[in-house]
Amino acid sequence: MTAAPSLAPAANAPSLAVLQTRRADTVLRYRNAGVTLQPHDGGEPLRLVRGVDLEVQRSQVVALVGESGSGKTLTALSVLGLLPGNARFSADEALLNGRDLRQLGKADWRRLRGADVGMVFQEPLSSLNPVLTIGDQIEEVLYYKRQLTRRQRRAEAIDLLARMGLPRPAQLLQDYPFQLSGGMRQRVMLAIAMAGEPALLIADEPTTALDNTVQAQVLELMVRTAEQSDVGVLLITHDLSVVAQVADQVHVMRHGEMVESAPVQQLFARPQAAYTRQLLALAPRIPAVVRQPLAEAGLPAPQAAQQAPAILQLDAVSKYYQQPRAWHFKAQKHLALDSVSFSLQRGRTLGLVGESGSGKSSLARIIAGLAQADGGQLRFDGADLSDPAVRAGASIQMVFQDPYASLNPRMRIGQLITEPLAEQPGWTAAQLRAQAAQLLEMVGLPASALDRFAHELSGGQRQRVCIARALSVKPQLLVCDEPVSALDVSVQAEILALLQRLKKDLQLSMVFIAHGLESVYAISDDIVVLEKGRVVEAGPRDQIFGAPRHAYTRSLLDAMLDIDPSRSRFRTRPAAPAGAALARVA
Amino acid sequence: MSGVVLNTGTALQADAPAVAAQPSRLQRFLRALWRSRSGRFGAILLLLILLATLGADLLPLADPVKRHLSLRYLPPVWLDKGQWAYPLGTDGQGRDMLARIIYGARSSVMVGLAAVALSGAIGVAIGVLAGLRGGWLDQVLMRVVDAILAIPAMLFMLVVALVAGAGLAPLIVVIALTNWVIYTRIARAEVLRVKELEFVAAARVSRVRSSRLLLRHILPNILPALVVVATLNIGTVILTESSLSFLGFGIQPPDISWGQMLADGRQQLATSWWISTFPGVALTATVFSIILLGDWLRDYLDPRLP
Amino acid sequence: MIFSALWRLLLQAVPVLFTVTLIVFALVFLAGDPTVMMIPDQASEADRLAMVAAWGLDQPVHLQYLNYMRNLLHGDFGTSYRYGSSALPIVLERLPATLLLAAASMLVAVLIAVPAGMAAALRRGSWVDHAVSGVAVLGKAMPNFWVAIMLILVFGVSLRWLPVSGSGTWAHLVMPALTLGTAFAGDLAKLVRASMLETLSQDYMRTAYAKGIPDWLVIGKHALRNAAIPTVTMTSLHVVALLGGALVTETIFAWPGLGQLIVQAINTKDMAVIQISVLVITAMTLLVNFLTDVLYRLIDPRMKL
Amino acid sequence: AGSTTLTIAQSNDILSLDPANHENNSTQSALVNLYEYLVNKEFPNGKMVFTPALAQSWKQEDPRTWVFELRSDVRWHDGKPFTADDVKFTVERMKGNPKLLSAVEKFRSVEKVEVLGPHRVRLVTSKPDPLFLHNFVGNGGSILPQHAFQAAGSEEAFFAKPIGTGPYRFVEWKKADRLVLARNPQWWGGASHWERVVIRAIPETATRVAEALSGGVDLAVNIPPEDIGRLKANADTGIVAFNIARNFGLHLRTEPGVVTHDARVREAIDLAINRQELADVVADGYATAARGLFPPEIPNANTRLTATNSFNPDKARQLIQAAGAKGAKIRFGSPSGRYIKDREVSEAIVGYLQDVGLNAQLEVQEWSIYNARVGSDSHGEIYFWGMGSYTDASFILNMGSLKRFNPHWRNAEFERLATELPATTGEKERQAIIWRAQEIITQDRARIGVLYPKAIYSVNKRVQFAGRFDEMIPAEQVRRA
Ligand SMILES: Nc1ncnc2c1ncn2[C@@H]1O[C@H](COP(=O)(O)OP(=O)(O)OP(=O)(O)O)[C@@H](O)[C@H]1O
Ligand SMILES: Nc1ncnc2c1ncn2[C@@H]1O[C@H](COP(=O)(O)OP(=O)(O)OP(=O)(O)O)[C@@H](O)[C@H]1O
Ligand SMILES: [Mg+2]
Ligand SMILES: [Mg+2]
Repeated sequence: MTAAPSLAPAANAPSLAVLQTRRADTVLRYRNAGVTLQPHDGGEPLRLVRGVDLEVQRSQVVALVGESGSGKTLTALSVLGLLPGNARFSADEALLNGRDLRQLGKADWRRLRGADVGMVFQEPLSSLNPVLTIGDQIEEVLYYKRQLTRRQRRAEAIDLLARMGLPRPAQLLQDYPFQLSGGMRQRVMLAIAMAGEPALLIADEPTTALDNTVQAQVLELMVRTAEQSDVGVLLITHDLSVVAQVADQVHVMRHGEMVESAPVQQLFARPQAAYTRQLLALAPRIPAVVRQPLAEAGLPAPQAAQQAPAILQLDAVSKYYQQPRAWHFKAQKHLALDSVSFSLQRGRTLGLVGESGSGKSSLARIIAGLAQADGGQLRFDGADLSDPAVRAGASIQMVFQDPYASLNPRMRIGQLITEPLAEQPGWTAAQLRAQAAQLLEMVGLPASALDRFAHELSGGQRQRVCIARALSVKPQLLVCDEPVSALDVSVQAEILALLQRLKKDLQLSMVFIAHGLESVYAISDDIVVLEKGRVVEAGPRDQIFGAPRHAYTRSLLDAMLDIDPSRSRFRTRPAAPAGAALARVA
Repeated sequence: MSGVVLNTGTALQADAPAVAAQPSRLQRFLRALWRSRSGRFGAILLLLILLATLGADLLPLADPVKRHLSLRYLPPVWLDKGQWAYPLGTDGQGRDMLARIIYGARSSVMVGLAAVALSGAIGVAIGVLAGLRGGWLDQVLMRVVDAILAIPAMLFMLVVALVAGAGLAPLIVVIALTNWVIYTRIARAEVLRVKELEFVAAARVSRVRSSRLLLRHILPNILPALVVVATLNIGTVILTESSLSFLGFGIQPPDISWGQMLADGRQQLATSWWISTFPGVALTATVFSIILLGDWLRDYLDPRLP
Repeated sequence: MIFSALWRLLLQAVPVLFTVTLIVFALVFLAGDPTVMMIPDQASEADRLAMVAAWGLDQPVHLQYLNYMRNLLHGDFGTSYRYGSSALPIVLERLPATLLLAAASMLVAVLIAVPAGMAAALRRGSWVDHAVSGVAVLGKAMPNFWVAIMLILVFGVSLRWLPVSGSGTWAHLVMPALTLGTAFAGDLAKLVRASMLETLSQDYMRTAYAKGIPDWLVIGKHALRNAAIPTVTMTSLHVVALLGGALVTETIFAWPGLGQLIVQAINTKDMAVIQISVLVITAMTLLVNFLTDVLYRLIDPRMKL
Repeated sequence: AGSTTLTIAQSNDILSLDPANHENNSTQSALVNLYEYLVNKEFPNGKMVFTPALAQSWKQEDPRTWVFELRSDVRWHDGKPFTADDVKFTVERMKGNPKLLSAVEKFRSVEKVEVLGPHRVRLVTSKPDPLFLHNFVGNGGSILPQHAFQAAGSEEAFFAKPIGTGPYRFVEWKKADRLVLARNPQWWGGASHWERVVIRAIPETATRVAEALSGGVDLAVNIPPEDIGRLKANADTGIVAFNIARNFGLHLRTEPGVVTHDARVREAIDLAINRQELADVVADGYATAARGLFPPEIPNANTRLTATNSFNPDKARQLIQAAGAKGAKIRFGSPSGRYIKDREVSEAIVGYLQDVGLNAQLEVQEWSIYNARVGSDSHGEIYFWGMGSYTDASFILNMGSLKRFNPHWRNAEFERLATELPATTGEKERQAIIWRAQEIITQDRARIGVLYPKAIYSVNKRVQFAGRFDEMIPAEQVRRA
């Protein structure tokens, strides 16, 4: 399928129109805004952002989408006056809460930040100060923006955290960011941004780094906060399903320019710009049919896998990690994998899913021989892998999550991809080079890449190099640990297609790990679901996706976001948002 | 399958011309060096010092060890009683300061380079071994390093000088004997860092031999950090020589070194300031230039900086 | 974790201290007969041999070492050849002066380097930055004893503001602390600058600015604390280096620290004093390292002990 | 420093408060204020004489027996009286402890000590000892209190807070920093002159000079000649320079196989040295040129060994030519900074040797290594030595010491003289033997004297001090100006 499935008619278009007419409620308005950057080495000034028109109103969620590097973050930073020192902002009109942003002094900016606009930054862990307590980081805003007394500050901070749905808010004040999970951190960020009671909330990729489940929680919270506190939200993301779920109005950016602006339904239904259409087409998705109960969809009941020989068999594999504790001599043992058993048949692909920390990477490393299991048995083609001779003979290769990190920055691509071969006797340099060129061709890279270094390639190209290297020794089993999650949507699609093709051509068996369920769906034959190191469910893909039996699997699947704006799970005003909005205004 | 569009076309062709225009590594290095103001300054200064050192015999200089007892404590030429024949004056034995400073550069620079090379080689080898092997060997080696750090260099100096006599070579050996631990620590830490990097894991999965792992993957990636430390260390070692001279353990006459001149002349700092000040300036300038270069190198080798 | 850190400290201390005694013993043995340095010109070879026998230096070397270690384990730290009295008090007596100087020079360095490094980082590329870098490198490149004598000539002799040498009052501490402190301040300022720059480029700094709180708070609280870890590391290395005594500076300012003692002991091959000094330094070093770890933990809750 | 405090800057730390357990002149120069001798040595008109101290008088009953009459008005710093028992204790302590450094020179000939009365003591020697009185002066000669040792329990405890009979009491010793002494109001010589005496250790010469200039110390020892101008120009300071019991000399190898085995080469070396220039230029006039091994103040020093006309480079060149040693390599060992101008003198001598056609090469060593080389006989053809603190020129005939410094030199006449000397009692005969011995060793050039250096002290104008030949600094002899 090529386009989004059955879009509902643009039911709330009129309501949005109403919203847009209420000019008094406009929190942010940009007309023909641009950002110019003067490079340090004295080159030509770069026009990074230009001709941006933007309008955000109270209670409205406006999405800014676009590929990486298209200027989304810069646009957001310009609202807070936090552009890099060598960047200049220009606009025909730039109003925030009635204030002209073009004429602010240092002190004005300071007053405005936190009070008129709050911002949630991209990476939740790195955006919180690691050495200050959560309480400290919230209360300083309360002190400087709202002049609360010490006692009031504490009460208000607890209240804020509670409103963000965080458990034990009073204790949380004493905690440090590293003690919180990603989702909790993101909620704390939100609490900080909201502490100054801003009129505009800017959220820059607030969920990219998060799990499906956590992502859903955070989005929900944001939309809820915006509605309850009457705040305008500028949401920056490149994930179209997020946009579909929460945005009212969408702006698409590319190469620093606005290529399309439209209400959300309209954009998904009738994308005007070619780029928007391309984005929509590339977004990985699961056929809508699968998401319905199997019986409804009229699919055959799940069947047992065919009886092909197992290439990889895991039998009660366990893994412990040591965790040191204060005031104790002995480290605590932490069970990362708890009797994991499954088998992979030759020529098939096994998708390994589970939330963050469920043990997926640990398992991958054990299979690849980078770590030792503390219990259980692994068999490769029937032979015990704990036998060094078997391990040495087993042709298993691995593709890592971060292609850049897994390529030695000081070796040329040609050397890198034939390195496994160079270990085998009988290869001359010329043969190796020819082989390298052939491998590159196979993964769709030109021979000119042979003499480059990894940093001279793009992310997608690097991941292709990794795949080529893994394939150079013609492995029987390929382990891919999150091979696409660090990549752009369009590149993701490329790599998945490549893997798909190679698998067919080379008769590969594969273990494929990802937290994007869409990509797992696209590539796997069988699925194993891990929760806290334990296998909770395993079976053929369509059975798992179509008829999940375990509650955990169901919750994972439920947290997937639909790329259909009409099926928003977050908007409380799906049918008659106009009424709700009007009621508030009145 | 659905939803995934096959798109194997890449943008490689688009940026291919950029590859053709890529300058060589050396060119890039020199260009970057020239662009940095402090790097350029340090490089030129050091080059001048090295040239003067190597070409000392070609220069029209007085004999640096020839005494002229009648011409003792002659001030530099721009002061009263200065003479053109001795542009930087003479010392307490009536020897030409300029010649001594230029010849003295040899031992000082030599000590710096040789001691750093020697201790670097020993230290890196041991550090890499400790870092790669880990376990009890690592523990033993690191405890020895701790011990060496606590033992005063003077003690080594005394023993080596007794066994081998004083002179340039024993001095280099001694400095190396106490200095290698710095490299061991850094090399070990770097190995521990690098060996956890994903490309090493990738090489492991590819069943790369351990010698190859070491030579191709680990060493090249720990080297930049070590090179930077080494440049900065050269300056420190040159200063160490002067401190040892102060204690009477440095390079001894008839060899000349800045440290020795500086230490000898310190008594006359109030009466004939030039005897100690000019070697001090030479030494400071050399160390200064090396530090500037080292700083620049650190920035240059840091991949995060453009 | 505190327990295991302490335990680890002990576990490390024993082998290190043992290795130290062994190496020092071997070195002092190789350095030759100490009686040569002790006896007067008038003495004959027979006199010297009598002294060798009196000190037990005629025994085989391994027996000497075993003997030494046995005494050590019984709490007898040996007798100084030079002073003719127990070595331990001789060494411990010097410790306060050494620690005082180390602490004072550390204070000088921190007081100079932290503001200078911060100013340089905050005004990266400005004249302040260049000035700080230049002075820092210069401070490092100038030999200590040259600086020390210049300080004496200026502040002691010409201006007569400070006593030239010796110990006893705070005024006596100023010049030695300045000599050592400024030499280290250069390195430290550059480190503060670098870690400050690193910190300033972190995402959480943008968050701090986005809060609209005063700049001094952003710098003083959010940035400085994060930049503190490398600063603490380097400062503790500096203190450790000074524990061995700042030989040159001590000699010039006639400061009665460990450095002078060790040099004299080495020159006279005073085995017991060398051994104890090195043992004390090693123990102090391990202690400083431990305290540094604790400090890390206080600064940064993520640090493991 | 208040006007009643005397501050003295020495160039090294006091080594010990035990007067019998150090071999260090500056330590003793401080301890003379705390402890006293039975007799003192003085050098009026350049001649040594013994003067009474704790002993009022002494007489020799026979060649082996000496009786001392002690002062009866002397009290220890704790108020207890000084008696003959203390003398006996001091002597016997030394004989019973081979670890005491002074044991190698003091009281070796003493056979027994008899207390004849509270203030009278008799000592009997095993054989006649013409140098007997020297035992009671200098390192190890200081009399120690028997009762206080017993009360303290151990030597270490006593020396933690020692007492003596001297003009100043012990207050505090901070090692490597200062020794503080205070006035002894009960001193038998009358109340002492200074309220407080502070003796500081300032090893760095530049610092010592700076302290003198800034008025931080009243008296500073070991001033290099270059700084004299500055000290004189300064309003508050002046200098004193005086002869001391030291000489700079060269020790030459004589054994077969080395180039200096040839007597002609050794003579050439002697002739090549321009001692006058060394004294006048290198030492800035603060030394006396001489070929002798003892300055004339030392009893039995051979005053005929002067430097007059000793410099003859032409003859030296001829001798070298004749010996076929032109261009021969000569290694010349020198310490650096141990003695004033030691290295400069050595550098100059190496230059002279080069001038006459020898390929002389300087080998400078740090002191402890240098000293160890003397002990292990591993210096090159020549090494430089600054000998000092001897009491009598008969020291030259001390065969034990000779073995250490010139292990390979043999001379039958010299060895005969060495055996004859102990049996010789007559003043004249002794002098003849000792003078001859000095002649032999310098003529054979096993040792060649070069200079008698002077000591230079900086003296603040508020005090007066002339300096002493034995380099002691009794605070009582330093007076307010
Ligand atoms: N400080 C800076 N100096 C130079 N170039 C910059 C700077 N900040 C951003 N840019 C450039 O400006 C462009 C837009 O950057 P911006 O961060 O706004 O992109 P983005 O749309 O947020 O991308 P992403 O989705 O990857 O976060 C990019 O090409 C980026 O390289
Ligand atoms: N080297 C290690 N030391 C200690 N604990 C570890 C180590 N590696 C992983 N763990 C722990 O083991 C558990 C499983 O980690 P693993 O990396 O396998 O998870 P994952 O499923 O790959 O998660 P993600 O999706 O975040 O990559 C986690 O709780 C993790 O904290
Ligand atoms: Mg961005
Ligand atoms: Mg993982």
